[in-house]
Amino acid sequence: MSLVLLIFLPIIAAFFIPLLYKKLGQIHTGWFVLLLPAALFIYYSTLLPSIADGGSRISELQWIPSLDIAFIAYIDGLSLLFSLLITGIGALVVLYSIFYLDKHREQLHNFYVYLLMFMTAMLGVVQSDHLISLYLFWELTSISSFLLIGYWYTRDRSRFGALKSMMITVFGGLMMLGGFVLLGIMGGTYSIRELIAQAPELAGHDFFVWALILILLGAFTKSAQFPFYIWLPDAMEAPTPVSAYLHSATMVKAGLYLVARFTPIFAVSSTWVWLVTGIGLFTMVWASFWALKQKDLKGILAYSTVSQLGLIMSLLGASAAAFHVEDVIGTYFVYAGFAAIFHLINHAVFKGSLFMVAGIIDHETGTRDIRKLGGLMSLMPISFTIAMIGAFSMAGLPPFGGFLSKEMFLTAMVTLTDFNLFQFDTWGILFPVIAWIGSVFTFIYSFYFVFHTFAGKHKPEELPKKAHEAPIGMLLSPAFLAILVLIIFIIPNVVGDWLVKPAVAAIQPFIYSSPQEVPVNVGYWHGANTEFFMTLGIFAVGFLMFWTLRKWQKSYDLYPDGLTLNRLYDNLMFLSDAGANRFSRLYMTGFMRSYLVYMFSFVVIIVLGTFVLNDAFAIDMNNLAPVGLYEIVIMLVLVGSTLTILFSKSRLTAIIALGAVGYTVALFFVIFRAPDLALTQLVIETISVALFLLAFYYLPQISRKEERMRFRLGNAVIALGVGVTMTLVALAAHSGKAIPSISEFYKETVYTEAGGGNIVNVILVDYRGFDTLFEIAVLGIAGIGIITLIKLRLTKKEGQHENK
Amino acid sequence: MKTNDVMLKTATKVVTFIILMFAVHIFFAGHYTPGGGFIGGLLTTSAIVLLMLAFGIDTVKKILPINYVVLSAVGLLIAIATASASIVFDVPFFTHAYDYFDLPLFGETSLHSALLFDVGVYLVVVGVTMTIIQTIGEDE
Amino acid sequence: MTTIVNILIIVLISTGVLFSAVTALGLVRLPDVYTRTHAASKSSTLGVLAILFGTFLHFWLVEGIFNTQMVIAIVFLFITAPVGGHLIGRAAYISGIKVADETVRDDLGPAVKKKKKRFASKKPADE
Amino acid sequence: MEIIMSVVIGFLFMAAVYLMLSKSLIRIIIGTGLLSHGAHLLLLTMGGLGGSAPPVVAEGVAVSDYADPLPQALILTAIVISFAVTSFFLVVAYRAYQELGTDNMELLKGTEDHE
Amino acid sequence: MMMFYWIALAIVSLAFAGLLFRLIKGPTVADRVVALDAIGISLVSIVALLSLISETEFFLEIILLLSILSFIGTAAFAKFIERGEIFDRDDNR
Amino acid sequence: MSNLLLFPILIPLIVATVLMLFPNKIKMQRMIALIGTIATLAASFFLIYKVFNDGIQVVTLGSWPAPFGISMVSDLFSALLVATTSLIVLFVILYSFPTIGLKREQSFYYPAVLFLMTGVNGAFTTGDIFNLFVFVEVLLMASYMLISHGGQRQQLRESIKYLLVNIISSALFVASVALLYSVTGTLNMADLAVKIPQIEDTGLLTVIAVMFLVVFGFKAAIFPLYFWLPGSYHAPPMPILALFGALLTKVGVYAIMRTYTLFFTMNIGFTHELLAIIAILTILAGCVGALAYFDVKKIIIYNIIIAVGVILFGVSQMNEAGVTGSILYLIHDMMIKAALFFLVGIVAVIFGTSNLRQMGGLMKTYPLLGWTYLVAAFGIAGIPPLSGFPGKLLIVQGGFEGPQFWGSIVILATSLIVLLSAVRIFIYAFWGEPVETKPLKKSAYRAMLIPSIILVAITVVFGVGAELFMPFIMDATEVLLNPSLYIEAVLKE
Repeated sequence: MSLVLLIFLPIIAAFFIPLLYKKLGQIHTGWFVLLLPAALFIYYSTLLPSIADGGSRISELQWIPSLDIAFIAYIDGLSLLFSLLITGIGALVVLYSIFYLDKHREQLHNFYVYLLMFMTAMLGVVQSDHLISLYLFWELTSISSFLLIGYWYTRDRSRFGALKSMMITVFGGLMMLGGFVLLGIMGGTYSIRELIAQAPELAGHDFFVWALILILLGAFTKSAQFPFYIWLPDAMEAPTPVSAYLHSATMVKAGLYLVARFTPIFAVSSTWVWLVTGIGLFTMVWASFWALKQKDLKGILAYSTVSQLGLIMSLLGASAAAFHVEDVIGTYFVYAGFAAIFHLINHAVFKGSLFMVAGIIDHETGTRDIRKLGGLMSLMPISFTIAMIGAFSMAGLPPFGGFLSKEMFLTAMVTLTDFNLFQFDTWGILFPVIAWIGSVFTFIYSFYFVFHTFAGKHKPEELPKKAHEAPIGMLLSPAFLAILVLIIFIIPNVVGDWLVKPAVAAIQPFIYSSPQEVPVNVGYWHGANTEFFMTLGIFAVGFLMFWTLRKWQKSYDLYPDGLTLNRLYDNLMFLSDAGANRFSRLYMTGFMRSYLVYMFSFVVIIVLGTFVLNDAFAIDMNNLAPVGLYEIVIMLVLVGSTLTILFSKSRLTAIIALGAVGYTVALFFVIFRAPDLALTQLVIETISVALFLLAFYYLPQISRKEERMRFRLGNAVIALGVGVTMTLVALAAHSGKAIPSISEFYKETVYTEAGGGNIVNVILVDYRGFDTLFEIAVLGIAGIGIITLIKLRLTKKEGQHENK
Repeated sequence: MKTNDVMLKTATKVVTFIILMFAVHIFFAGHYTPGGGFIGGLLTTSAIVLLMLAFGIDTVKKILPINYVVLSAVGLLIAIATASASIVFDVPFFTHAYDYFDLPLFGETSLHSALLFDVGVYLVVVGVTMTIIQTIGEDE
Repeated sequence: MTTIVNILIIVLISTGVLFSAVTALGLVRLPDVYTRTHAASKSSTLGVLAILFGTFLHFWLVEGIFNTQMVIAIVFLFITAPVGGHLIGRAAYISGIKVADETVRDDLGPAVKKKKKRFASKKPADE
Repeated sequence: MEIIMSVVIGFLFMAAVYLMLSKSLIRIIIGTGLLSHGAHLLLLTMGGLGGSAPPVVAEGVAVSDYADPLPQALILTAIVISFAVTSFFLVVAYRAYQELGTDNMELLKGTEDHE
Repeated sequence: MMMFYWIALAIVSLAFAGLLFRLIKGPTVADRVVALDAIGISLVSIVALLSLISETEFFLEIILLLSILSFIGTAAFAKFIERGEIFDRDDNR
Repeated sequence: MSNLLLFPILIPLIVATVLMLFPNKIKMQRMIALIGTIATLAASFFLIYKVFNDGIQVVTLGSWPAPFGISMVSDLFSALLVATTSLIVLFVILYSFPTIGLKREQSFYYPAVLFLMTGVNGAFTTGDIFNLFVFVEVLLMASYMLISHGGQRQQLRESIKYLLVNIISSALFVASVALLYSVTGTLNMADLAVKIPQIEDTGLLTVIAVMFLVVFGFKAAIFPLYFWLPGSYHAPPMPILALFGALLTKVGVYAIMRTYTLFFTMNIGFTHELLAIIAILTILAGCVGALAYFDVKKIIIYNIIIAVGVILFGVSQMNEAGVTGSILYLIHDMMIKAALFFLVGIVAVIFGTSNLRQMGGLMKTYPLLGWTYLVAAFGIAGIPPLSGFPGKLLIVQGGFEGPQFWGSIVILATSLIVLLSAVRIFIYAFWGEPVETKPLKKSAYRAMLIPSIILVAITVVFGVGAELFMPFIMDATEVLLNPSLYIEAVLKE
């Protein structure tokens, strides 16, 4: 079975959803949808044994072979892990949504179509070996996320959040595309595997750092790293199943996946290590700090997600640093990669369950505002248990899965300083410190989430609904995940061998050639080392601060609103419409003269500039036709009549003077031996003058009093510029005659081959008769155009766009 | 106010005739001496304009009940048809044919398909310029 | 033969040029539009006819080209030039351009006034 | 002669641009007329002004003596086209004056939001 | 002989300039039209002299054309001055 | 069949002329116009087939040898554009039936559209620089007529500006042709390509090249010559706007692409860098406008300007990726712009306004319209696998490979703004609280929607099935990058 087709399976299935919804409306559509991720999950599970042995699967579907663009599905340890997460959690989320979303009130078909679209997108991202198809799926995740966040599109917040998330993630995606293209140019291929194979050569390329930064921008925006995380809290406007799925377990992990996938290519660069580790850690501490300001349950979870993503990101950075360490096996360094993946799994599991609980609370009490909640422990005991398991795992407490990965995280951060790499010996000390602070806050917000909701005093009067435990169906999925948290703690090495190690081997191929070589064995006790005391410190300080939370939580309000990144985004958006509008109005005045001023100035500047820069000036005094006195006189007449136009105040005078100019031009034609032109010019000039008179009978006299001196002076300067430019160019062009004209041919053949005597006329009707044909077409159009103008006068109402 | 231009009207009668003769002459002469369809057409127009000047637009319309749009369309079609004849013979578009004939009375004369094309040009020019002048003249 | 012809041409063209110069002088110097019309239509017509005739003779007798168009042009100008002058003069008068102060007689004035009055009184009936 | 003509052409372009920058619509249209005169003369000048005979086949004229016929044919085409355009422009201006009651370009701005 | 044509041309051109002065100066529209009429006619002379000088008969068409146009132009202007419109219409006026 | 390549020009010309004969018979007008357009489309497809199989088609009119007669040249680039044009005109005509209004239909509307098509197809096909001018005038004259068609106040006001700008550019066009003729003594493009390299002093030619850039730039609406466009395009009714938006600026773009690849290649370091800078500025200027206005028409109109910049940037790089990308993007943009204007036109009819702030909630009542619009919006932003993507990808690649690295980054970043502007319409018009709408007859709605959907579907096929078109596009690129093919085809005797 082709793996590529499997990727597309959900989106193909999505086409049938509206049909099912219509035909079998009495059954919740979710039940049909559920089959798909479940089946996929089972299928991908069957691949586990071979992948865990270090095998891989590949399948290819051509898209645009001419441009070397194809869909290549490549499954190795990393891809498979993500695929399992996507389909597994996807199945649970669909199950949850069946009870969460009412089949009568909601437009379920839309919801499931988006969800399936997203599933395809996500599978595509993690399985694509081809950069371009990776980008394709990447954008598809942004789009489906946009649609899902905007699912309740009549709400302002939903639309705002949808747009915000799309803007930021698509921006990252576009930058990432730039990076991909650069990689493609450098390596001559878009295949990730082939790029990894030639990673050492790439490092020397000029574009290398550019590609690195651009790709990281993609990863950071998607994974909500500082300073791009701001879209994630607003994305919580989506229905909760979506938040659980997209904004905690899968989509935001796409950025992590990307960093992990590209580690083999970019690990060479210290920039990569610094950026990924640094931004990751900073994000972790920053978001965990701000999580405590949140009042919305999902808001807290959103910030916690950001923080956890930062944690994993920093671990990935550290695992890239391993590239620079000799004999890495045997050092603690190997923990970084393992911890990253391990924590990623843990996070997906516990955060999924927490979101679902948050959704249950919302569903059953009608609010997510933590200030109104409290004391639900006795009313919703099962939910409480699930929430507690998830939160403790997040806080890093034993006996939950999170504890294990958290420990390894601290180990990795502490050991980073052991190596003399990239000045880690001087600045590196910051890493464990920041990590520690972040962990303390993580501890606090985990408790904050659980205990401020379930413990304390119950305030039924503030709740829109009477609180009670959720139906069993809705509890099914979170309970399953909570149990999984426990299981992971019990059998960490099984998880490690089957899931984590293959993935680690894919991230660090420069160390391991097969998953079995990953020398990590997860233990519960490492002895009383630095990490141990750090953990104890976290618990102690964290508990103390949580106890006093109500006292110092208010101090968050002191932080000025104007300095937040959210405000920055709002300002940017404001700038993009109102600001752009104001800016645009500065020059889009609607006044033709200003436009002409810009245009003519541009023409003068650019043509004269080119003229000067390319040294094009020339005057050739040879080959000139003789100057007769007579020509001078006519020229003076021409100039005189033109000046008359310029200074006349009467419109009739101006028209007559224009006629005079036309006639002198005709006289020039006579002098320069162009009888046909002279004839035509004369008649046309006469008719034009007549038309001027006809059309302008009703027009008022030219009044010039409103044209101020400055106005006129400005015009004169520009006009002079155009005149000078034309003169200079004409002089140079005349002097630059380099090649004899083709018109010799006409002179020689006109009588013998074209059977005519008047060369101009023969050119017009024969040699270049095609011109003439369309020239009379122009005349014809002008004719019908003028008739239409005069005869067809629609009122405003008739001009509306519809036939009555 | 209405004035009657006896002088103008009388002169016009003679002059229009002269102009039309001249127009026809210049049209036919075009291939060998200055002139051609354009100028011929424009001169014809001026003759008609002169008539309008002298006798008023409605009178002229009665004398020459021509739909000028149709006239220009016909002219355009003639021009296209002349040029397109070559498509039938599968030679490049616009290939003209001509030959010298010994006609009685005229002596050696060349018959040229370009002349037919020029007829098209002539008609279009007359049609369009008259369309323009008439529609504007008729309007308010 | 050629000499005689040339002399004839010179005489004709000289006359024409002279008249043209007079026309210009008249147009520049004369006081009002009516007198200027006078100069323009009479002398310039004569001037141009002479020049054209000279040119015609040159082409006919010296170069051997009998150009009918020249003949037609001469006839044409002969007919139209005075009509043009007349039209302008009349138009100027009717549109109300004042005659020069030196003018002693104005016969057309009362007639025009009368006609205008009639027109003005008739106008409302039309609408 | 070509040098002088170049100057004249520049002058025509200058006058045309000056007129087109003014506010009165009729001056603008006149400006476009001057502009096309300038362009046509430029075309003529660029063909060379040297020919001593019009490009009409005549006995006893050497081929090199004919003025360059090609620019003349091009100008003829251009003249007719600019005539068509100018007359259309005139009518548009005429109608615009009828509908909008002004020929002042400043009053013909139109708001950017469009009514 | 050529010399003579040139001199003649010079004088006519001078006259032409004089007419132009009137065209520019005005003061009334009618003055300008008179000047224009005269200019048209002196243009005819100029073209005639020019074709004598350049010894081709191909400009002779222009002479007739110019006379035609100058007549039509004059007539049109005259009507314009007189009535403010060029073509008479049977109805409403 | 040596004259085959003229059919897409002659058929609409003849049909338009015939339609001039009986303006009042609407049924006949519609039918003949439709048949004529379909015939043109068929001819242009056949032309592509012929060019693809037999190489560049050339006919030098009047059986004269090449530089002396006018050569019409159909390589794949021009044949593809001709076909796209014919396709768009077909859809515009279909879309016009329910929207344009009976009075307009009686006033030479269809002839004008067909004349416009004649001009555009001719401009794409001609191999002679002055003939290009003539065809440009044909299409301009038709566009003058269409922009003022109906004579409403705004139309008249904007027509004046439109006319003025184009008259200026036409005069400059003639002037530039004059200068070029003076230097090279020829007008035939292939001949120019032969003669220009023979001239040692490139300074003057560079100036002329820049002048041509300005001339075509007026038409293509490059920075800072685009000012006339937003106002003018806002005035006419939607089908005309779609026609303009899809075709007119593209003629300028085509002309720049043709001249700058075929013969103005003597000083690439200067001219093409200038072109790249201008292209980027054009994109930025377009972006400001696209964001600045809450008017559905305006937003799409400014997107035209952005697209022009993107295409020209690709050409300025003069490498295979860049030029291929430009061709792809050009064709994509023509179709997607027409489609977007159609869709936006329906929205405007439903709400009775084009002001975005007075819209909302259309998703509930017109879901199909909403989805179609969204697909088109993503298409314009270059989201894969829709039609804008392959072109944009290649242009970006071309930029990275070429001298203007930063340009590609700008193009990528501005894609976001394009997306924002297009999605903004979706969010405001289709999402949000429903507002009151104008009653719209179901049949009329369907008559408007169906052509729009089909056109959007075609763009989707163009993107997803890009491989189907790639052989043609590659061939087109090859001719552009390798002018000797073009020259040999034209001057083969």
